[in-house]
Amino acid sequence: MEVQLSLKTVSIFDKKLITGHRLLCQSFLKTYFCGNKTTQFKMPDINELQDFVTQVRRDILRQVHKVNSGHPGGSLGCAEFFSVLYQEVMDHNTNFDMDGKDEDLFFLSNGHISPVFYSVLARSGYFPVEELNTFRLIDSRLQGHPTTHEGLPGIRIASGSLGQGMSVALGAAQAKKLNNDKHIVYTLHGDGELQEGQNWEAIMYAAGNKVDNVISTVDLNGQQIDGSTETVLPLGNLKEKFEAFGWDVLEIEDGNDLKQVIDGLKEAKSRTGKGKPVCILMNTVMGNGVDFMMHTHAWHGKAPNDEQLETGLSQNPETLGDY
Amino acid sequence: MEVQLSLKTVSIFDKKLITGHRLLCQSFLKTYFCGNKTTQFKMPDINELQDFVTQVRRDILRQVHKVNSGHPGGSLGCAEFFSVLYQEVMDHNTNFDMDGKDEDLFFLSNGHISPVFYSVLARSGYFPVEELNTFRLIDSRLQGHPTTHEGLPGIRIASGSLGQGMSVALGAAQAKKLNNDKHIVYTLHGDGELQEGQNWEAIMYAAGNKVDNVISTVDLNGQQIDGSTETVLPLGNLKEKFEAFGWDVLEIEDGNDLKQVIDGLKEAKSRTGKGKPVCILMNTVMGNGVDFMMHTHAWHGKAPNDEQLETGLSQNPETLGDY
Amino acid sequence: MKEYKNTGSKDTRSGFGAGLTELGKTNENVVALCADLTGSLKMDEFKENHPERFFQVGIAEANMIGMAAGMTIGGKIPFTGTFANFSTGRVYDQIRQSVAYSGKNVKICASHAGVTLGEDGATHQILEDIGLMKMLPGMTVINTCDFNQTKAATLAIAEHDGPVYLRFGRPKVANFTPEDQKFEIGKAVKLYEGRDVTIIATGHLVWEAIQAAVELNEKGISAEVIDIHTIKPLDEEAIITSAKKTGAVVTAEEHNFLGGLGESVARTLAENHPTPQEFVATQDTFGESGTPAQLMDKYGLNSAAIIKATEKVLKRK
Amino acid sequence: MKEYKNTGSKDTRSGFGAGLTELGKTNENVVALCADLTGSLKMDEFKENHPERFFQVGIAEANMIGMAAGMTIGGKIPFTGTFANFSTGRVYDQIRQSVAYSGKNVKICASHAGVTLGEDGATHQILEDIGLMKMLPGMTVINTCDFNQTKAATLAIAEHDGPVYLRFGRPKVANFTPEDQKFEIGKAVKLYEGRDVTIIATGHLVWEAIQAAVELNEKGISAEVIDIHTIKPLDEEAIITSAKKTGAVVTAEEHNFLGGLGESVARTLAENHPTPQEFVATQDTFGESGTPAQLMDKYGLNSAAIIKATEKVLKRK
Ligand SMILES: Cc1ncc(C[n+]2csc(CCOP(=O)(O)OP(=O)(O)O)c2C)c(N)n1
Ligand SMILES: Cc1ncc(C[n+]2csc(CCOP(=O)(O)OP(=O)(O)O)c2C)c(N)n1
Ligand SMILES: [Mg+2]
Ligand SMILES: [Mg+2]
Repeated sequence: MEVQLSLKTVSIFDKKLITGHRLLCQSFLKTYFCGNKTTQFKMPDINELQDFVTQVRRDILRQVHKVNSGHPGGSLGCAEFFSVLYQEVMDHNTNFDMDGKDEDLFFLSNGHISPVFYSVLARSGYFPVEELNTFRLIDSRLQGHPTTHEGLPGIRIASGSLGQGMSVALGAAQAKKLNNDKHIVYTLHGDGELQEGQNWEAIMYAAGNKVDNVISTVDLNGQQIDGSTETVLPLGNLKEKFEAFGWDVLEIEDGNDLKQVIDGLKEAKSRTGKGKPVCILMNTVMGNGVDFMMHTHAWHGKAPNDEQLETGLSQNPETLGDY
Repeated sequence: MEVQLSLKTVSIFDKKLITGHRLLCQSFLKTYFCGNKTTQFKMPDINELQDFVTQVRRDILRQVHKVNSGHPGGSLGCAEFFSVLYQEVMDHNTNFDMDGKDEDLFFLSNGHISPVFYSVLARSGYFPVEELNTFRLIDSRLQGHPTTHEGLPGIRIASGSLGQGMSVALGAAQAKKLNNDKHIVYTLHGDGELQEGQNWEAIMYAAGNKVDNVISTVDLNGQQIDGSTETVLPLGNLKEKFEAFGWDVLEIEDGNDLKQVIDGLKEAKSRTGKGKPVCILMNTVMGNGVDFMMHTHAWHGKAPNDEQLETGLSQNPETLGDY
Repeated sequence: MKEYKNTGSKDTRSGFGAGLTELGKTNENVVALCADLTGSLKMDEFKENHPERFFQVGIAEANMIGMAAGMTIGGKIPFTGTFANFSTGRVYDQIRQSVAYSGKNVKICASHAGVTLGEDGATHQILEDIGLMKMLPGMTVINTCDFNQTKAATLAIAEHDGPVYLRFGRPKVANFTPEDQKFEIGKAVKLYEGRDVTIIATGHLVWEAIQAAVELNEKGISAEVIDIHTIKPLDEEAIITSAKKTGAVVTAEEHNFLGGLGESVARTLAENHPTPQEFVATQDTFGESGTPAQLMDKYGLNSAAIIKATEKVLKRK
Repeated sequence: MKEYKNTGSKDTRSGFGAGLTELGKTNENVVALCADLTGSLKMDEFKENHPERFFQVGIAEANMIGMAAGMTIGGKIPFTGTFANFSTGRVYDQIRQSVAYSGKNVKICASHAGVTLGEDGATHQILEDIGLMKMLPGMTVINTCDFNQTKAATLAIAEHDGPVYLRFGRPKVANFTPEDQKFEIGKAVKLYEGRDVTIIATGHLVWEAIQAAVELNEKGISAEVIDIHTIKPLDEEAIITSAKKTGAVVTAEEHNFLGGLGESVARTLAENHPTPQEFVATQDTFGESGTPAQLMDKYGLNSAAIIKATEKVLKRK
């Protein structure tokens, strides 16, 4: 069994992590050797990953509940994606360096789903999980939307104002090519976010300039603030759109199924370097994993009250240890 | 023979026009009755129209030459389009009223081709053709890019900063629907201009909201400032793009062939009101009608010198009388 | 000293919503456009009452501004609604060309201005929008201070022919201006007569200025307080007259001290009657996450800051 | 009186082009991005010398700014080039979030600023870009006056770590600053010592200020002339010191008098040493088509206007 590669980014030598990752570390110490950097992935342990995802969901709910503010819906729907990306797919370095040379990069364009980003970054070893307690508080590094401004490790660009992330990623991808760095640049975008025209500028640029070291994933949850994307402004057939714009498109039918996400990202990776930027259309359920939050835009940007939190947490029992 | 409808927008009762339109008026007085407003078009006299186009080309060259500034290339390529639109297709009123109720409207998004717009507006009766002499001069109503700011009849929005015209047209089209006004809103866009993301916001909106009283034409001349669109930023397959975005797309194979332009616009008109916005992809030759200006981006925004002007004019002999 | 009573805290954006609802009933030319923030902008009621006059444009602010400009052609009076950052910085060139330079009768209505937007943080907290909009020729720029004034302003701008930027906010704040007020664009409102210092405040800072004036009064300092809801056209006469009388000015705004109301006042006085002035405003920093109250406090946007600035400027007289 | 000699008229944008060409050779981290205006921006030479470091993004300025921000990740120093309007107003929110707030080392280089853009007219003649950029925390704002200074500034900003807005223009103007100058960001350059009035000019107005000072000298008026190439960070000390000495200030810029250099100076003085000030600038109007010279004349942006303003401010001392 290839064990080296799972949960690879958590360094047990990082003292700050020990407390927060007690359970996590215990669990993988049993099975794994923790390397700091690796390049391939094989046979991840789905149960381990599922535990990770469940804990991430708890983190999302607790962050948002504590400050009665933030965006649980989109965050929950993308818990699997972030977990797979940081735990299984990306070749990245938790010893954070802004330039990110010789590692894969990730840019979150739909910055409002910061709770899932913060949880996964913390639990991957970028900063102490306890810091999730400071989400959206004054003087915190965990701003409402991710930012470089407060020096939080793992963040390479501010986002929040929608539609800008793909352009940034393309710049980073072009810099990688200049640097002869073969690593990949990943991005995530909301589906509603694709209504912003800047995305289409970037989409056109990427194809026209063969930026084939980029994998952009669209969180197709069918929801945005004022309702479903269908009622607000229908996106139509996104596959056709991206293909008409010259991208290589693949779909993940269920972006809340870990195996599908892993396979989808693997497949996407195998399609890089072939002259076309790669797009993943990933169907997710907004609010996934918390029954009353699912399939509705109502929880896009609303925090649960105490009771709702309890319900949500009970549906997602503690696995790796709460912060 | 249906005579009523050709050159229909020139009112011979408008005194200001008499001088400038001497030849024009003479020519159509022979054959036509000049109505001020009409709604259908039938059997336009192609030779008359061709004379109109030739004169428009002269006007373009002379405007740009006089001030040694302006954009002849795109203007020349669109001479047929503008002539057909204002002379044959649009139901419009030269007695200019900003609101434009109960008439067709036209918005020029790629405002830099103002010379063709001004020439056709003037020769259609919106303002005295002599005023073409003031193109780009200080204190003129004929600004470098079309503007409402100086009160020039025929202009309903400023353009020049690219990419904004379709949005404006959609607003006007929605207003028409609110006003139960069945008229059509026409637009023109450069192909390079489509690199601006705002277009794609508008394109998505129009389909999603079934704005089917809009006909947007793209001037597919394959050129922009720094070179061909192919070398600057390839637009790929625009038909596929517009169709993927939910538009009804038709093509004019040769946008410098009057008959094709007439047929194309007629066909487009027949497709309005069917739940989809209509797009015309119109292939043109930049600099058309002036041999040394054709098929190159070099004349996008450069004026001919005296000698070049002579050559250009000699290739386009006076038909309706210079201003 | 006149007492200004808080008749019950309300958010200014609800004043906009109430005004828009009323306009929907009284002016059939009024149409509304929103970029996926209908609830936040309090436009739901208008939308429900007049679905045919409500245009949901999705997350595409540039298209929204262009469409609004186009709708004026055909006689509509479009009110666009989104957060202040996406109402201005995101679409500056669109406003510039299609609205301001084209002279279109568009009302750009912007909520969640300034740091009181709160927890979403700096990407959403624009502190430059007054400056952005005031530089556009022909643009009217209004920043209202409470629910009643925002409602009155919303009604008033529908009557005004020309582009308007109306700026308001997210949190509940004191509602203290008269319910039946007539809103005069470009006319400063004098809240207190005073001798020693002129406090010129706009938006959420007006209530803070009132509190400051009351406290200053107790300390024996007589402050003239001006509610300058219209930043453009600026009521220069009111400013000059008051500065001549008091000889010291404090401006207060929820905005960067660069480019906003403070600099407009400084420019007016430099041209007419140079006067010592202190600037209660953010000091060229981005905002951050936090509660509105915490942020007003941290960034020096409250009555305490106004009092400190007053004491400082008085020493400079 | 020191004589400033025009060593041959050149456009400031060519100074940028020359600087960029040099940077291409000396600093391999420098990359350049352009939005379909390579020739106008004088970036052709860089492009020819370093095709792999030149990025043609097409007519998509928002994408260009985002890409530039992204390229800094990976250690590049991106210089973006397009007209001033499309460099600022078109992409304000993109600069705000992806560059300024994110603290990225992007150099936004903008040609054709102001009315001297000429015949293209108002949609292209931004008169608000200094104001737009100065309001962004962390942004350095530079407006150079001639070819040599622009070239020197281009070299200097590559060494400065942080976002920069560099503004220059289209027409040929006098080239009079030293070829071998060291460009110090944030440091005002005193061109003339004077007693009666301080003329603070930027960009194309610096040469006009020199002409004005010479003429004023003949009339017996001693003008101190400051070339304030950096509007942010502003050399407040130089301004205050000079204003204290002369007691009268004229600011001169090819920009709206609202929001630009003039207001920054007024604010500085209001905070430190209130002084009568006159504003040579456009008076809150859009520009129009015309030759650069005609427009400078019509909009009061020349030495005659500076002299008039000086005479006016002297009466107010
Ligand atoms: C430019 C911009 N416009 C508007 C907003 C406000 N906003 C934040 S999230 C959101 C909806 C995003 O929808 P989607 O991308 O589908 O994300 P989801 O709701 O699915 O998480 C909007 C409109 C914003 N942040 N930025
Ligand atoms: C927003 C914006 N960016 C850049 C420009 C400068 N510009 C004017 S025309 C033009 C090229 C337009 O190409 P296209 O639309 O194909 O028109 P054509 O050259 O064919 O006439 C550019 C880049 C502009 N006017 N507006
Ligand atoms: Mg969504
Ligand atoms: Mg073209």
